[in-house]
Amino acid sequence: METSVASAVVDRRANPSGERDLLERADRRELLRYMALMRASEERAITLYRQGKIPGSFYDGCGQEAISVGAAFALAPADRACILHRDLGAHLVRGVTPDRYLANYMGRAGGVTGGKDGNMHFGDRRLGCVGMVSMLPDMASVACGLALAMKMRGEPRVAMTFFGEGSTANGQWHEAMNFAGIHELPVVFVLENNRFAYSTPNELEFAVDPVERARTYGFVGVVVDGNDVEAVFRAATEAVERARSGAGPTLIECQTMRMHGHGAHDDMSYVPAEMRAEWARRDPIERYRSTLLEEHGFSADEIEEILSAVSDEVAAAAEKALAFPMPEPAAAFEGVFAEEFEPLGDGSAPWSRWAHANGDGANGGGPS
Amino acid sequence: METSVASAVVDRRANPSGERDLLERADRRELLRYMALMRASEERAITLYRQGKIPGSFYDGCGQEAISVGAAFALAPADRACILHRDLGAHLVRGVTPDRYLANYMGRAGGVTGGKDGNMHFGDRRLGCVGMVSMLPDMASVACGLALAMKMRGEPRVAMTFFGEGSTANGQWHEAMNFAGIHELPVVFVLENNRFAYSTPNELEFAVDPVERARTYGFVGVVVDGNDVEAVFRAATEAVERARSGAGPTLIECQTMRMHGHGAHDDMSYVPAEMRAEWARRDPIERYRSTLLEEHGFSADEIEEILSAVSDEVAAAAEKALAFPMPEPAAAFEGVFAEEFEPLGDGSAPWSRWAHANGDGANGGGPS
Amino acid sequence: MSAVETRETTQGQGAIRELTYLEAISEALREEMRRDPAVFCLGQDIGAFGGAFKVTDGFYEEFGPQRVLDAPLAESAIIGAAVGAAIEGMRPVCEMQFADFIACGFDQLVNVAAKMHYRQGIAVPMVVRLPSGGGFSGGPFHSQNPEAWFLQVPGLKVVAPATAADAKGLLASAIRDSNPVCFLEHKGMYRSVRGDVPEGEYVVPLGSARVAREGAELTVIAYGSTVAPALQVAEELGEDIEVLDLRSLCPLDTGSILASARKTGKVLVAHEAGQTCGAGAEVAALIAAEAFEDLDAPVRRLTAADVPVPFSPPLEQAVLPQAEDMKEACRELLAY
Amino acid sequence: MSAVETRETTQGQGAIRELTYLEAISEALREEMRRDPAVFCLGQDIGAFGGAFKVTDGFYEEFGPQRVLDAPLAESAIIGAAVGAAIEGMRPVCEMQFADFIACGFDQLVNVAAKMHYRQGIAVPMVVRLPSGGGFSGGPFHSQNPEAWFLQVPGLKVVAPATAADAKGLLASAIRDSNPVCFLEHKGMYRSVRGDVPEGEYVVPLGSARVAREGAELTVIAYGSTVAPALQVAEELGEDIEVLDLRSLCPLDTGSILASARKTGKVLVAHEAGQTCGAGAEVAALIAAEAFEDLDAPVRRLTAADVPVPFSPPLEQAVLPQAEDMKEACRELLAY
Ligand SMILES: Cc1ncc(C[n+]2csc(CCOP(=O)(O)OP(=O)(O)O)c2C)c(N)n1
Ligand SMILES: Cc1ncc(C[n+]2csc(CCOP(=O)(O)OP(=O)(O)O)c2C)c(N)n1
Ligand SMILES: [Mg+2]
Ligand SMILES: [Mg+2]
Repeated sequence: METSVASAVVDRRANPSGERDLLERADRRELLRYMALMRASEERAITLYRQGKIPGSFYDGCGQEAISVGAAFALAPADRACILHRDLGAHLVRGVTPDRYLANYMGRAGGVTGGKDGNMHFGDRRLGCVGMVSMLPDMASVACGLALAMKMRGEPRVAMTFFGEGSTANGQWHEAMNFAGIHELPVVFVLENNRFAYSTPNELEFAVDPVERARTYGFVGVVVDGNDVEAVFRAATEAVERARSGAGPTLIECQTMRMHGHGAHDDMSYVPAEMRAEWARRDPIERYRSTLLEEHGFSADEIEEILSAVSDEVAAAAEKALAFPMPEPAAAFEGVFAEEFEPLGDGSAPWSRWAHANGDGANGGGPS
Repeated sequence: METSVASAVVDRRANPSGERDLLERADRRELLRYMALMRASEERAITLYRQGKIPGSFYDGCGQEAISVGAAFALAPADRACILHRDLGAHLVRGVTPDRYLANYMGRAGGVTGGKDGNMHFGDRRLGCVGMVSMLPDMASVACGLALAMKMRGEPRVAMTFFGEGSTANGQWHEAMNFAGIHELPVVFVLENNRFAYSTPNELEFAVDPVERARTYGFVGVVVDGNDVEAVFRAATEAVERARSGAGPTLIECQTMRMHGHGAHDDMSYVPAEMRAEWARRDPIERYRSTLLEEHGFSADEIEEILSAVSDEVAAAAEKALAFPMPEPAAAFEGVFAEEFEPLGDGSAPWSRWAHANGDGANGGGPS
Repeated sequence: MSAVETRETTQGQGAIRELTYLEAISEALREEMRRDPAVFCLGQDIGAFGGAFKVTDGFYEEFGPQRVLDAPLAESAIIGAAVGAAIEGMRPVCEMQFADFIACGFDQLVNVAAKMHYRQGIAVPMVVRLPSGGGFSGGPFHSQNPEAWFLQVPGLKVVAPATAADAKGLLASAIRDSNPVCFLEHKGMYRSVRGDVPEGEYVVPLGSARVAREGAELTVIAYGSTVAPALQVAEELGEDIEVLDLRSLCPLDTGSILASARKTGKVLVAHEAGQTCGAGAEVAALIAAEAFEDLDAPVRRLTAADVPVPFSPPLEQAVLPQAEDMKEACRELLAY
Repeated sequence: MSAVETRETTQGQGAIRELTYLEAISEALREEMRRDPAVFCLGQDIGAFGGAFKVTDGFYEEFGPQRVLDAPLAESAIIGAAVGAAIEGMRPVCEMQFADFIACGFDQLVNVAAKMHYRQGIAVPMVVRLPSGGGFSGGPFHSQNPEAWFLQVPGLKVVAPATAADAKGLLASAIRDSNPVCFLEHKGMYRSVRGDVPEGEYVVPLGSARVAREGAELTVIAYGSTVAPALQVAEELGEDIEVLDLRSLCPLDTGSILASARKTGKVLVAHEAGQTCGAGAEVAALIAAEAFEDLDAPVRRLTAADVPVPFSPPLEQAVLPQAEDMKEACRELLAY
């Protein structure tokens, strides 16, 4: 093991995008676990929503787990992320625990925003994340700004952000892409084409697949199967390495499908039944489970153990979240202005590479 | 002549973009005349500016005359135009007289906006034009809206608008292009790449020439020599015919150079001398003058006569403009709100085609 | 309130039915589209889906995709295209999926649409529908009341109905107006507010406030979501309180405002939007300047706190003006 | 004014020189960039060209292209990138080529920058420089005073200096502040306003108004371009008029405002921006509510007319508040 690990490490350095394997067995375990954790956490949240314990509206990323998990898995601790509303997996990978996610949905004091904001409008600053705003895709320019700061200071760090295909119709998207291209910023744009923007199908959002535009902004655009977590991870790793090495941005289009309504209130009546059925067969978690069984020598028991550990974790998280108090009304009047500046903290980076990479600067050498 | 004209007309119908000649001798006269009229009017305006008769700032399109003249020359009376700040020629072609242009710059009651707005921020609604706003390139979406109305009503009419290459970096540009592509709107986008946005060179505006993007919005993008008035006219005619026939938008990039400062206050110190010299050799008016002499059998006298008529016209226009009174202060408080809706009028369409085309619906069959 | 509504609706021709605020908006829009082929809708998910709040439910089937246009996620293009279409003789009605998103089309609204007629004499007959307001844990981005931004912009008309009848009558007027009109429809009232609405042609002119309750001791000036609480508070206090529902913020019915202020000498201005530079600031400043001699107490304002609207219920309730706060403010003024 | 300036500048360390308003802004920016490597500028044509108004003239040579970043024609990207860079520890100073163009980056400013700390506890230390105001035939798109929009948005600080010393001191404070600050610099004052400014470190705290002239009979509350005319009018009338220069609109120095209003009992609020829901509405409403008992006359406002700022000189003069109008308003109030 030692040697193989060592050589694996070398391989990763030498040829991050090459044929040799970027992932160790433990990494694959984690990829499955994070996807399952996202699925289970969101399913638990839906139940809480149905029970009336979640105020406002509810959004999830069912069917898209491979994207946020696979992409975020490529990040180093000192990298930064602006995570969107279908991407709970990325929050989990960076270190947000399900209890704080559920608590945020319930508006509890223990939620990531302490009740100030709700549903997926959060990001844990102590984990290197800047929470999304609703206006889409405004975080794309913010990610460019994070990357600009890194570039100005000559830090080998990367900013990653996500957006849906519908958001690419917005001018904010264009301004961010164009700006990133001009300055060759170390930023990775993950485009989740889940076929719909709320009820609006691709053909009413754009005439040509937006990934085609990457080239016209001066950087690489790639398309991957968004339901294949390792494919997403490989594309993200290449993009992150490209950014870290100073070779500029990448736009990764992940082809997928939104398997739930836009929000819990949406019955998706506008989606053809065949389309749903076809994509159901491509469920990213089921697929990865088979991959692990068939190609990576995982046993059914091992996988069962992973999944049951996940459900135990989520059950405990729900208990914990429900135990959090609601915030004190007085808190509503605090925090409009900052008294002082405090830098973001670094996020978790579960990919085994970083364990091996300690101190070699691959964590970006940024604040940690 | 009659027959040749007749056949010419037939040719134009049959094959607008083909090898056969779209232009009659009189048209060529007009193309030269409008370019010269734009040049002379702007030179006169600069003098007025230097004399302190023009308040605020001053902008012109010196060196870009072939673009606004050549593009607008392709329009039918019922077509609509949103004309930008380098495009006096398009206003002249649509029927704005130089005295009203000069008066607008001087803030006189006789100016197109009656003093409400200044410099190039005007458009004569009675001539089918919607004047530009400063925010660039906002008129692109407005032109899409004009085109959308035409399409909804099934009218064979076209909207044309202009913008500089710098404006393509703005989100408004992207939203307009994307919207036009989705709905295949009858709109023609004329992109004037004059190498600079104020002092900012192309390489700081975008990483890839924006004309490349047309395809990614689902329509045609073409590049023409923006200092060749007939080349611009041919490209515009093709684009207008394409739009009129329901085949959607076109983005025409006209390669040119801004030969004066961004405004009269700008000495262009940021432009390399060789670059200026090189483009000076490509002056669109000088070039067309030689073309007419060498290829179209115009005599030197004839051209002199055209040009001296132009300077007489401008001299008279300046007199007239200077005779207009300043507006009454009371006018400042009028017109914030409209009492009733009034449709735009149609513009002049000096291209001989329209004289021949009367009643054949080629004028768009719109309100006239 | 119903008494007032009855007086209102007698202006209409058709029979009276009770509708929700949302049904009234829908009806006005549908009837205007039937009446005038130039009227069309433009917005995200308004077509086959019928809109995020179902205001255009069934429109796609009745009017087809051309007149119920599903727009891409691009507010500037929506407003800008509406401006162009309006200039060409159409009457676009844009829907912002939430009022908050007007910030994304702000430039087209304030610089292109609003200034068009003043600068060029070109009328821009368009309506921007703005589902606004909070109270249901919409959070900072789905609860905003942006009217004050518009009021600072000459050339925009701004209306904010508080009843189902006004929702119908004001939307009809807005669509027929020759100017850009910002139509604020409070999401919290969509289904909670119901009232008598006449069938068919029913128009409420822009620029006229409505005395929702007559009184002589104190005037509560409200609009949108604060009108119903004002009426309730007046009833509960059993005092001689007048409630003036502004309905239009621009044009502002300064005559009715000053008449009521002079009559009662005591005024509370109440709205859900934040306080600083809100509509209430303008109304209070107007009264303080023009009715100075007739005031028996300082003009008070009851508004949201100047913070983003938070998500969690206890926080949101602390921030948004509550009926109890209004009752307290009325008591203080009456006792002044 | 100079008397007051002298008092002001004695707070500074360095020697006193006379600078123009524009030179003072430039100096503050240059000194902050020298002091703190995290400070950088972002805007159109600010690099080699030195900016449309030459505020960053020579910066490119001193600090290089990285810290004096020529931005594309994309205000949303400018504000958005500044937000991101600020969060990563930089201190971006964005220049809008004209304040009017903030409408094009509005969403990033009001929804992303302003709400960031409240929602997530993430500080966004950035400045947006806004060359604002009219008076030189800039027309409807180069003359706007957009401060009221910002004042309706919790989370934005807003300052508008009226003197060269304050321009330097307030910009230094804005850059050192941990929040988004909208810095309104009036184009008409760039070269027309000069005054004593201390060399080196000179900081004027945000949120404190300045008594530009002491008086007991009437208070003229002004900021930005209306301060100098107010002082001039006070001199010309030879009356006991106090002039309060707000300097900061958010935080607003309500203490100084109310103290002065209570002292004189008569207040004129004057600004160049339009009247409806302007900063003057807020100040007037505040005084009417809090100083009611001490008022001897109605609080008056002198502002631009609620129309777009027209281009032609006679029209523009009719629309923008003039010193003569101010004199007249003061006379009326004194005689009240
Ligand atoms: C600027 C803006 N306009 C409108 C909305 C309302 N809205 C919320 S989600 C959504 C659809 C987004 O589609 P897409 O970008 O494909 O992301 P998805 O939800 O499919 O992951 C819309 C229109 C918004 N959030 N932002
Ligand atoms: C949204 C916006 N931001 C900034 C400006 C200020 N400005 C006026 S002209 C100009 C440069 C425009 O360059 P380009 O689009 O290439 O047109 P050109 O003047 O070169 O014809 C700029 C930045 C503006 N008009 N609009
Ligand atoms: Mg989508
Ligand atoms: Mg240019």
